[in-house]
Amino acid sequence: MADPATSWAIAHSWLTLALPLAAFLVNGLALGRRAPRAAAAVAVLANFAAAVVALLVARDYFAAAHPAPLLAWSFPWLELPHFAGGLMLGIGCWLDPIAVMMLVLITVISTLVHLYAAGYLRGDPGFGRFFALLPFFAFAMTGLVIAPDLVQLYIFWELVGLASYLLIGFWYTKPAAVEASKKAFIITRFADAFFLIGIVLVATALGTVQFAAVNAPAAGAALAASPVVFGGHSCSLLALAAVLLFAGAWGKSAMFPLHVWLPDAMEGPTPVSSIIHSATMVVAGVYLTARLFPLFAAAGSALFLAETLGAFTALFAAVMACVQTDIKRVLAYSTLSQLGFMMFALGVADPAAPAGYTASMFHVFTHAFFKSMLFLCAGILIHAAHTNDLLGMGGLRRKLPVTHAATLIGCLALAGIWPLSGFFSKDAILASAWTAGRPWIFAVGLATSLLTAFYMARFYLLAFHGASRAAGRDAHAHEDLLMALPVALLAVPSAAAGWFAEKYFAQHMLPPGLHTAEHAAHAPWVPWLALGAAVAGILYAAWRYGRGFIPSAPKNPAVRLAWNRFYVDELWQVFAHWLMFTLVAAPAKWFDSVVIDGSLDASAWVMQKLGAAQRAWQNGLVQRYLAAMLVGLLALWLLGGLAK
Amino acid sequence: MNITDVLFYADAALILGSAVLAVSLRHVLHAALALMMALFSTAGLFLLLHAEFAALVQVLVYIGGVVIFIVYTILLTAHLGEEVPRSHPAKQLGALAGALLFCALLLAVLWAGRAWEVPAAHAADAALAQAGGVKGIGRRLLSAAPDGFLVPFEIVSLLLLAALVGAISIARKPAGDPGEGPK
Amino acid sequence: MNLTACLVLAALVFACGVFGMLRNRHIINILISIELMLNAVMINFIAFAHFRAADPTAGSVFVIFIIALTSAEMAVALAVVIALYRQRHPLDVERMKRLHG
Amino acid sequence: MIPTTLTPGALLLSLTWGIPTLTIVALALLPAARTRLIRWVSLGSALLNLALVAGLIAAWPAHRPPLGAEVPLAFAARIPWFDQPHITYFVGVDGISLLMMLLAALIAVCGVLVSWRVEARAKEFFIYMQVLLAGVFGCFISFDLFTFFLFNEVTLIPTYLLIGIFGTGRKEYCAMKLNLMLFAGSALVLVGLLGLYYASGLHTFDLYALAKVRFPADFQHWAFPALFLGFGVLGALFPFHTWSPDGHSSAPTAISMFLAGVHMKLGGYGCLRVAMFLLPEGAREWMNVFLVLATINIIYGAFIAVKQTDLKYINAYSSVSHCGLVLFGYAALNFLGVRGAVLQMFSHGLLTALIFAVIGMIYSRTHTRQIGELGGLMTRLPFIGVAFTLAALAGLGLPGLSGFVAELNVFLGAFARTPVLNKVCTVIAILSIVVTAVYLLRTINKVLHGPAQAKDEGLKDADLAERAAIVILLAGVIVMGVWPRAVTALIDGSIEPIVEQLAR
Repeated sequence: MADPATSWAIAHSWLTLALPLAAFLVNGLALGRRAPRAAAAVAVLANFAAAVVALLVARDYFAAAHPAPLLAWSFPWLELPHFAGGLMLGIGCWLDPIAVMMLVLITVISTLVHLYAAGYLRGDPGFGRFFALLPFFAFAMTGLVIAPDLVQLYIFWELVGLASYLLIGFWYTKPAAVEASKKAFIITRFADAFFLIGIVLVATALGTVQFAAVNAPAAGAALAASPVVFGGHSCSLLALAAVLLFAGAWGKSAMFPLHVWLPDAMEGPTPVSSIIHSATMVVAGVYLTARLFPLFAAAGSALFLAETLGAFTALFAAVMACVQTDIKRVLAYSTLSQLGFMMFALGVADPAAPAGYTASMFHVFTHAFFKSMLFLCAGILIHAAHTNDLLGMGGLRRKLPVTHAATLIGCLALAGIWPLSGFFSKDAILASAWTAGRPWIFAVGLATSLLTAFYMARFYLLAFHGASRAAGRDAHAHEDLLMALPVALLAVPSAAAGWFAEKYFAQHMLPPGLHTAEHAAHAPWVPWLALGAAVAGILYAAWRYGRGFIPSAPKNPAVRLAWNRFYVDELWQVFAHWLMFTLVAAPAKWFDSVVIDGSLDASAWVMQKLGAAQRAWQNGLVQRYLAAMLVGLLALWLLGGLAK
Repeated sequence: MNITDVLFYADAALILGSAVLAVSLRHVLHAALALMMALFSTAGLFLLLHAEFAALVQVLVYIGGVVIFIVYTILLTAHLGEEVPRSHPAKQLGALAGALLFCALLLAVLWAGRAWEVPAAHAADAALAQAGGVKGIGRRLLSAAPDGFLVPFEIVSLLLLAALVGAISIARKPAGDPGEGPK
Repeated sequence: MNLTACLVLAALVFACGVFGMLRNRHIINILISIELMLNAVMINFIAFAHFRAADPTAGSVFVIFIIALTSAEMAVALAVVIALYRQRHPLDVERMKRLHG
Repeated sequence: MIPTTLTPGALLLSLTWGIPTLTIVALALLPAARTRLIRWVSLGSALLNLALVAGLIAAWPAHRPPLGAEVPLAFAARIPWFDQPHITYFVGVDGISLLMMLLAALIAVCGVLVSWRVEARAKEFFIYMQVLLAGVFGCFISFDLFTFFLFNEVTLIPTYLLIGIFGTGRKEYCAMKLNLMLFAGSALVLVGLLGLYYASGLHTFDLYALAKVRFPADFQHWAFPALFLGFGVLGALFPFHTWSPDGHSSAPTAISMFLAGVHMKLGGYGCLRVAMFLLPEGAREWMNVFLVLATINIIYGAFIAVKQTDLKYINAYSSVSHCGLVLFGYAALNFLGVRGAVLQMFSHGLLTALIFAVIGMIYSRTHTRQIGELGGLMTRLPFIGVAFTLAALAGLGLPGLSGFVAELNVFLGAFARTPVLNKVCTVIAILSIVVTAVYLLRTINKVLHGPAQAKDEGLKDADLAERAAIVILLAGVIVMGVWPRAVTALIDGSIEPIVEQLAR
């Protein structure tokens, strides 16, 4: 037990950043192409070392009775003289409970996923490249969670976006993957532009971007005191800034209607989906909301958005997850739905009674384990059945025993069955919604729980039970050690993280500025109700997809609507394409080539014609020149005469 | 009207007449001969005005050199102008009108400046004769004094040299020239 | 014989030159007209020198210069004529338009 | 007191344009058939110049004048040239010009490297290139407005020849268009310069002598737009930008790199050095107009790039958009805005040179620049593909690469200004990064990604010279992105006097 101030690990926490970066550089520049297997080894070892450092950091940090935020290290990156009295931007490491928690999550899951990928991508021509890019993601994500200020957060925010782009498009010869990567990047970029505006706004108004200062009550008051008047309407700068900052989270955590990129992102390799698009990166939006929680709470506007969007997305995505047949898409919609849970939990929290906040962080924690594990299992299933389609699997529980067990744990955890981890975190979220006095949000959450249990059970039953529908493709199904080991290791926290960490989260994962939590009386019936809903969902799924299930195309129009993802993608496509290409770009190009260039060419044309007209005088006929000279002389004479 | 006047008017008539011929004869050789005539009579005029050296140069250089050169050129280019068609009548009329107007302009200027026709202090004819003489001119031409013409003289000699070289290089037959005459 | 008579004579000869330049198409005719115009100028010089100048020598000097320059000009001009002829150009100024702008 | 003789420092500065000039003489004496030797001489000269500029930068901290010096230049010398009109050969450098010279020297080296395969009329090609270089370096060291203008004009002549002779597509039209528009801009500048010469009452072109003059408001009222627009044409200010897409697209690769990367920056440099520095009142008066124009530049260039299908046109319109950011930064009239603009000049210079280089490499291999005809090149040309991707990412302002640093400064500077117009324009400018992402990713995806095409079988990836060029430019982009203080330390001290002057 070490004191955080003197801890070796905390002083050297830059290693969590430097090691993956070094792996990225070494693999990207040297090993990736020439020695892919060495590259994989380097990447795994670097991540493992980073995970060890992160765990040591966590040990030392949580050793204190009330872990206080601390700046572990920082070095200057860019100073901004004459801006709000001179501002220094740096790259630093700001440790507070949620940052340390995320640090551990990222490094541990990243190590396991790296290990898994070494098996999953064996023989892929891009094997070496993958082990350059994935450490790059780990590096960027680490930088994001330890950011002490908004600008560093934004820097790494964009870098994880880049990593996501590059990894979704990992198989860049596959058009669908390329499209998906572009879509993901542009949609998040769209949200990030507003995020950047928000950062600029806050930096200009407050003269600082440090979270500690931005979250201070004085900052909120200063922002609230300056109204923005625009065209007769006025709103507080605080509300505006909060919404703009929240926009970043909106895109990154794929809240409705910006959620469309996440299911498509499943085009990337499964390990990527596992770490980036379920466990860590998509949680960055939730993390940002939690980071700025005091500011958002003071503003109200952003938390209201978080609450409504979160609840809606949770339900909306759960509905879609119920009818998807692509194994990874089911999980993707499930991720969306769970992100909605985390988001609305933050939305219902308030600084005095931060139950929602702690519940949300708790869910981030548990969800990361079981969801990344589920994705890894999905990867094994895909390898085994050579298809992504759940309807083409079935009966795999004998062939893939470890996977089967892990998936069962994961599904039950996600469904919220006691005593698995999901039960505790989901229960905490539902309870917080109820105690915060949001019955409708609570009802939505409950309904989502029911649906969650249903689709996870469906997932499990379709994949592992019944007769094999793989038509012999799964003849060689087996579990690779490199792939089974991480799954097995992840199954432990998926099962146990709940009861193990519940108390600690509720008491210590508090919003900045709060040291002790006074928990309102926990409604004792909430866990029972949640459990009941989950069991009901599972039972319905068992009845529907149990023995004797025969897949058939959905006929029910409501199901078809959900199956077609409520046509949001198509709407986006039409709207964005129409707006950008038809409404703006095409007229702009027309204007440029016709009006601007046209007027230039027209002026050139006029000059040419003038020149041609003058050419008659420059025709090389000397006698005309002479005559012209004479005429000029005579004219001068006449003029002189007239002047007299 | 003394004998000088008579001689002057006769000479003037000769100059004018041959000038008109020189510009109106279509045949180039004839025109050149008329020009020669005009220059000759001008040399006579110079004699009347006591510029004997100028007259001499006129005859020797101008007529003996330049006009003969013109004639040579005419003969060299062989076709003696037949192939050049007559100008359009309108152009001829225009040229006449232009020339007349220009003449009117010159005369009007003369008229406007008639004030110079005040009797000047005439230098003695002897002095004039000496001034037009070779000796005076030679002194002036080669004098480095402020009113001397040494520098212009040297420049002119340079110019002549340059013209000589230029004329030779321009008129020189290019290597491999297939032949002569217009197409 | 007085200055005005000489000047009028020169003006008339000059006008002849102008007429010739405007009217004729043959390039040598035009050169001849130029000679006439220069001749008129020389008459002016000598006349002024005779009747007016305090420095009568200068008139002759200028005439000599003019003649010298004229010879130079003629040498070059006639060389051009010969070169044109060599290259099968017509000696008609109305057909000499190669230099038009 | 500034020496009036050619001090060693001033001699070194003069060598920056002296080396290209001497190279011209050397190349002129070489037989045209010896293209190998010609290339090596050009490369040697470019490397020598780079070493010289690097040396000057290294010497800058020791030689920089103290803060508040009347003439904040190092190695300055003011050698009389003409008495009437009063013209001096006034040379010197500060951080900004050093940065620009570094940019020019880097791109010069890369330009020679990517032109390694130029065989047809190589001698002329490299001679014109050196003329261009001499003009650009002369510009960046001149602090007498006359010689500044003179060197600026020197750059236009080889530009015309290089595009007209060595270009592709509608090269004559484009060369003529580029030159006519730039000459028109120069004419405006000349009017402004003569106005400064006489209105100052000093009858001098000396920049720092003029800076002490408070020009009357009505003079500033017309002279500022003349100068700013005049230089703005070269900086591709809307609506006088159309020469740049046409000109840069039809130029040969190295020249596109140099024109878009360095030459265009002369416009932005002139706007700052001359127009804003000498006429601060005019700047304040007119800035709203130019702010709006620059905003249009940014968003408009980006949207048009979305619709283009020729790689070079995409990058050229992207340049219009990014150069708009330079003028946009100026319009903030404060330290961060100006610094962001200078950073953006450097960053964009490297980036656009890099992208043009990559496009040139793709074109020389596939013989097309239409994105519809390209695809899957990442498989065939991985090195070029990665370079292209990185350049595009830097172009869309990804943190860690140079573009972001410049954009952050510009946005913060512009937003810090109080008027609502500034804030609205900044918001629009920030939103343009989405459009930038759209066209850059669209390009990357169409050209590099997707299944490899059979017709591209057997294409060779970048050779050594091309790799060297790419690595040099990329190194600049990455260093500036990761360690921006290396660049800001150079320029900050030199921006201070300009901003002080702006507030006067």
